Amino acid sequence: MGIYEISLATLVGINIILALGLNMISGFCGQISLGHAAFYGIGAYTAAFMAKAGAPFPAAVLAGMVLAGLVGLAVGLTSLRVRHDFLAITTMGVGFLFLGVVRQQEILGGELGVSGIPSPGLEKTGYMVLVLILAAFFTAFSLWIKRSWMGFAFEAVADDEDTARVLTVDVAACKLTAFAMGTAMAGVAGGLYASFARFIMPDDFGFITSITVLSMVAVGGIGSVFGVIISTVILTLMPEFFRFISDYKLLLYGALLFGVMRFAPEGLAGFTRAVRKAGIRSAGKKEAAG
Amino acid sequence: MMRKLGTIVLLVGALAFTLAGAAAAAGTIKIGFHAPQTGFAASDGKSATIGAELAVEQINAAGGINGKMLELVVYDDQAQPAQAIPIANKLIGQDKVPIAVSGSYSAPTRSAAGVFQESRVPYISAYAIHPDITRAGDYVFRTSFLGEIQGKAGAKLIGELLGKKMVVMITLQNDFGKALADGFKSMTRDFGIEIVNEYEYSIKDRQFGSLVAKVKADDPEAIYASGYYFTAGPLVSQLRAAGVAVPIIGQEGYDSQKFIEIAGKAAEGVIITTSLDRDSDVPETKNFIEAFEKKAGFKADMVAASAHTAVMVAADALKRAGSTDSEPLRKALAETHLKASTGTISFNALGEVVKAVQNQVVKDGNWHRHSVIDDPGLLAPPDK
Amino acid sequence: MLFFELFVQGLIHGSMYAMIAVGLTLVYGLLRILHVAHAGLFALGGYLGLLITNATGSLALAMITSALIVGLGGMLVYRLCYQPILDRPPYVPLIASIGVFIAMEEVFRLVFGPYGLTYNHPHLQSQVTLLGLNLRGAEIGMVITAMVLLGGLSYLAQNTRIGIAWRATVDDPEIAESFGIDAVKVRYLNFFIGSGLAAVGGIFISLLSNLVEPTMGGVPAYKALAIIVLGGLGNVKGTLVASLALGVVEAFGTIYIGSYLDRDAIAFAFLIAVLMIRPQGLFTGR
Amino acid sequence: MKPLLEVKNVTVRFGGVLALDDVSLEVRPGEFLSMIGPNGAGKTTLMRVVTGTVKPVSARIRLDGRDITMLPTHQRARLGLALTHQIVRPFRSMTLLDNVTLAAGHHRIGRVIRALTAVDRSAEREQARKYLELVGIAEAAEKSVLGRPLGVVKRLEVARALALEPKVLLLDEPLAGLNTAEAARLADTVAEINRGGLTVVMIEHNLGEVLRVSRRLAVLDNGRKIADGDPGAVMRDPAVRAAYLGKEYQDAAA
Repeated sequence: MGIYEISLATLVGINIILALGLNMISGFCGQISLGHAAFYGIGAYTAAFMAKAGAPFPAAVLAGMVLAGLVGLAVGLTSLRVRHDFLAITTMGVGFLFLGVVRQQEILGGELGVSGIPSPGLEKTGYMVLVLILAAFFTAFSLWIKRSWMGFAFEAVADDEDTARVLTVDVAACKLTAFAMGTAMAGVAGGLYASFARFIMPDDFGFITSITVLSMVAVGGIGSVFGVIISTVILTLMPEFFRFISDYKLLLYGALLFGVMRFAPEGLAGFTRAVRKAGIRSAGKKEAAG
Repeated sequence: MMRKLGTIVLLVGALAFTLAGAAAAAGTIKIGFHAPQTGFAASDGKSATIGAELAVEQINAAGGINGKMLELVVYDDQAQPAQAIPIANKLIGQDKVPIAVSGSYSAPTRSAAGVFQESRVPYISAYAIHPDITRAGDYVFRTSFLGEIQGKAGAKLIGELLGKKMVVMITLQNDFGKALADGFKSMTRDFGIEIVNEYEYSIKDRQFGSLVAKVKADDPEAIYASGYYFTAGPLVSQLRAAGVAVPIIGQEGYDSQKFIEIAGKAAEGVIITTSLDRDSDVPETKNFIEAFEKKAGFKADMVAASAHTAVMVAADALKRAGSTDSEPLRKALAETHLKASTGTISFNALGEVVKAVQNQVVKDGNWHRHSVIDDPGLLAPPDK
Repeated sequence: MLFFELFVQGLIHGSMYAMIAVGLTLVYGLLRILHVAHAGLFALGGYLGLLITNATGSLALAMITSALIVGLGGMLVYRLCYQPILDRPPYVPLIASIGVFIAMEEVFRLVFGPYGLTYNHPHLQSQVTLLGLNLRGAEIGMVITAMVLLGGLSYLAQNTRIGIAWRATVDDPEIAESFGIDAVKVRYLNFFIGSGLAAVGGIFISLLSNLVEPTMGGVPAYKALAIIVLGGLGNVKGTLVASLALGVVEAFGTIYIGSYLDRDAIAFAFLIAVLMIRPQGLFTGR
Repeated sequence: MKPLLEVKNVTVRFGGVLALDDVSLEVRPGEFLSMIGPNGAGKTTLMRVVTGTVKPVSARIRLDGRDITMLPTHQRARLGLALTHQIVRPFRSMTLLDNVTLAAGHHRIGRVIRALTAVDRSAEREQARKYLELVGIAEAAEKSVLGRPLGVVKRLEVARALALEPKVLLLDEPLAGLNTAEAARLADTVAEINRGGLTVVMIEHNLGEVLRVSRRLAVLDNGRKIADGDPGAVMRDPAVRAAYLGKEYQDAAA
């Protein structure tokens, strides 16, 4: 594996953690967020400053996770007040607010960002392995949550909040838990990114990043852990696949987003489900014929 | 299903083709290059790429580097750090370039700089202004001014050359604008400038109604406004339309024929601090301006000239080092003394360039020389 | 005086927002879709307006033609992009719409180049002095056009058969249909009018900055969403008020608190504050 | 006997309209109370005040001696109030079985940490299957809710409510939309459950079934309770007959 592949694999791992975090909020619990990048940013900035202040790498990432989760919890409170499209726009506003604040705070590096973030103390390969292990851990965590009773309650909230309430589900607690866990994961991803890039700037965590993450979740199939992972891998590597048609790659990206939503609105997960079903049906037919 | 398979075959084929192409060019020396060719910064990326390509063509036409032809390996980074990092790794790990040039903005350049430093591959930033880029290490160089230096030059231009003291600052909210503003403010006392007010605007703004109204009420003697041609064009024309007639001073971000096109008559008299002198007698600069217009079909700008210069500097180092090995190349770069399209390039201990600032003014719809600031004390970049 | 001038500038900026946001809120009212690609149509309007003006020298012709073409374009976007996925959860058309928007921006860049285009008629940048303020012709033109078009629209909605059919469909599509109103026709009309308005808005904006760029839809793409939420999704009157209010808030905000928060952050801080007090936006109902 | 559910002085206003005007109601353990009244009388609104989804101007609600007036909906549900909706609201993304399993797991989703750490659903699934059997739709257990006929979904709502193991079962028009045979069967099932000791409050328009299965009858009209008591006595009440029933009663009697 060359350093190019290593850097890509590291980036893929970070994006998987980021996307699975949003999948927790939007996929499992049905709360569409257009401001996920803000929590990615909070994690990155926290970890960066902690590391620069001399904190060991794990402590820095952990601090990023905790702070992102706490702010996420606070933002989750807005989801108790506004719903659906209103929530989507409110979270988008949170993203812009985060950016606006960071931009203007010289103490946070302002427009110039934060550079000179210390190395995590691992070789490139070692760091990639660490990131991938963490990505695997959060994959397992996501699968666990989905199977747990909390995940079951999330599903109910995503489907119909009012009915969920009548069935004893504490909707507020569910939403807050989902926001806290999902944003904490974004915080971890941010911390890992800060140590990977070793330089961060406000624009790394802007609206476009939020949209990119939401696209990863939606293209994969909202709520499907493996679908989201596959689409994250594809969308992260896509610019690399299409280097040879550099001029058209963003056009292709837009067309892909549109195409998947138009022709496979349940994303890759829904698509494979449909294919499998069709396969079973045709197999059944063959049996019947034979 | 068949159709899907077809797509995959096509993709693999294309990939193989690209790899084969790379192998065939083994007898050449590669220079890595990344610039934003898609996305919001695509216009600067395009100018930079054409400028860099022009440099390679000129060198190859003159016989290449010690007999070997140059090859520019170009990647699109969309001005995003998350893309610049894999690109840097790809240039190093897969394309095995001995040296690379950034034709991109600060964020991707600063992120990539760390990667090049770590792998000990010399890296030249063509026009990114972030102060920390060269601080990535001794393998990173910059052939353009730091934002701060240009800000200081702007203060000298206003306070000393123009003799204006009451200044309103209009600052672009990004690293470029902030660095300029910092440099400008650090020199106000030296040149007796009083800052009446400072306003900030976003790179996305094109309508400046309220800001213009306030500046008009402030009634300054001069305006120091940072921006790029696409923000400065509307800003200047709106200031003039509102009846603000005082001198407007800009920087290299304005430096494009497009600025004059957008602002029209309002552009007349605007002065900027930049590095490309349109009325230069230096053959390197004159030659570049002509050759660029011939190749691109539009007039040269600062970005194009900077990318051209950076590639020329890289080629010069390759020639003097006589090798593509990392250490000799770095040493050759550090000892650069080259006349290029944006001036005479030499580096200080940090890898920052030391050269004169060209002040250009808009006259009759074109950029022309206004004055030159060549004050080594004022323009000295930090050396650590 | 300065206060008054800032206020006027805010209203000018707000009327620009209004021309973009009204089309968006019309779409939302009818289909519950956050139509991001609307900003792409806005930019398309800017491009067509500039190309036609530069080719023929007539701004009026450019406005009418580009409003018609972009109106048809809006209908096409509805037919190809939204109609097949209307029954899906709201994020599906949202992402599809973002995809279309990105693709449109890229097509503009590939076709017209990344540098942007400018008008070749300097007389379009004329100036007027009114109430002691220096204003540009295009600014006054934009405010008047916005008032005429939006006023005309609300007159049509109140007083014509098709307008009443449209309002009925917005209120309750099923009941409207049972009264023999063709909901599909109403939707097409909706997209036609909304997109046409955006095109006119796009032309005025590009006149004001004398610049049409591939990314000119970038700001309206998200800012207009904030406005229609602020106005109470789907509420046309609310959207007008929200547009003007946001224009004024930004005009003062960028001057007096611009060094603490940027323009976007000011706008969204205002939005979040309003939503926490009134979760349905400034105006409720449709 | 002490009342199990005590509803006192409920007044609700929607905008300017008085939807409920000082209505009080007591339900004793084991009762089967039916509530009738014309559309718009305020029956559903009263139910919603009880479950906490409608905010009253004034009200006092006690469940099993405990004041629940200020509690949010989910906590009332945990204390033993189960409601089926007049317009069915199943979780459309789930199977029938999952709909009921979630309700059967009500004791598991109360605490965040416990809900996060527990994954085993087998016991709840078993229970859920029993409730589906009880209402007679077990054969469709693994199917998605989408595309099930209304009769099945109506019974699903009842099964889901039962799975909450409530103290009081509130049914909002459970028989509406069912054919005669289905309605009679579901009414029988509810009556049987009631005989097993569960307190039932049912809003229903199907007067024939109401009179057949319920043991107490309350009548709401125009936001006010106009009668309450033994079904026979209520139906003979001249006020009820005059104000509301008249024709309909005769139809039902015929």
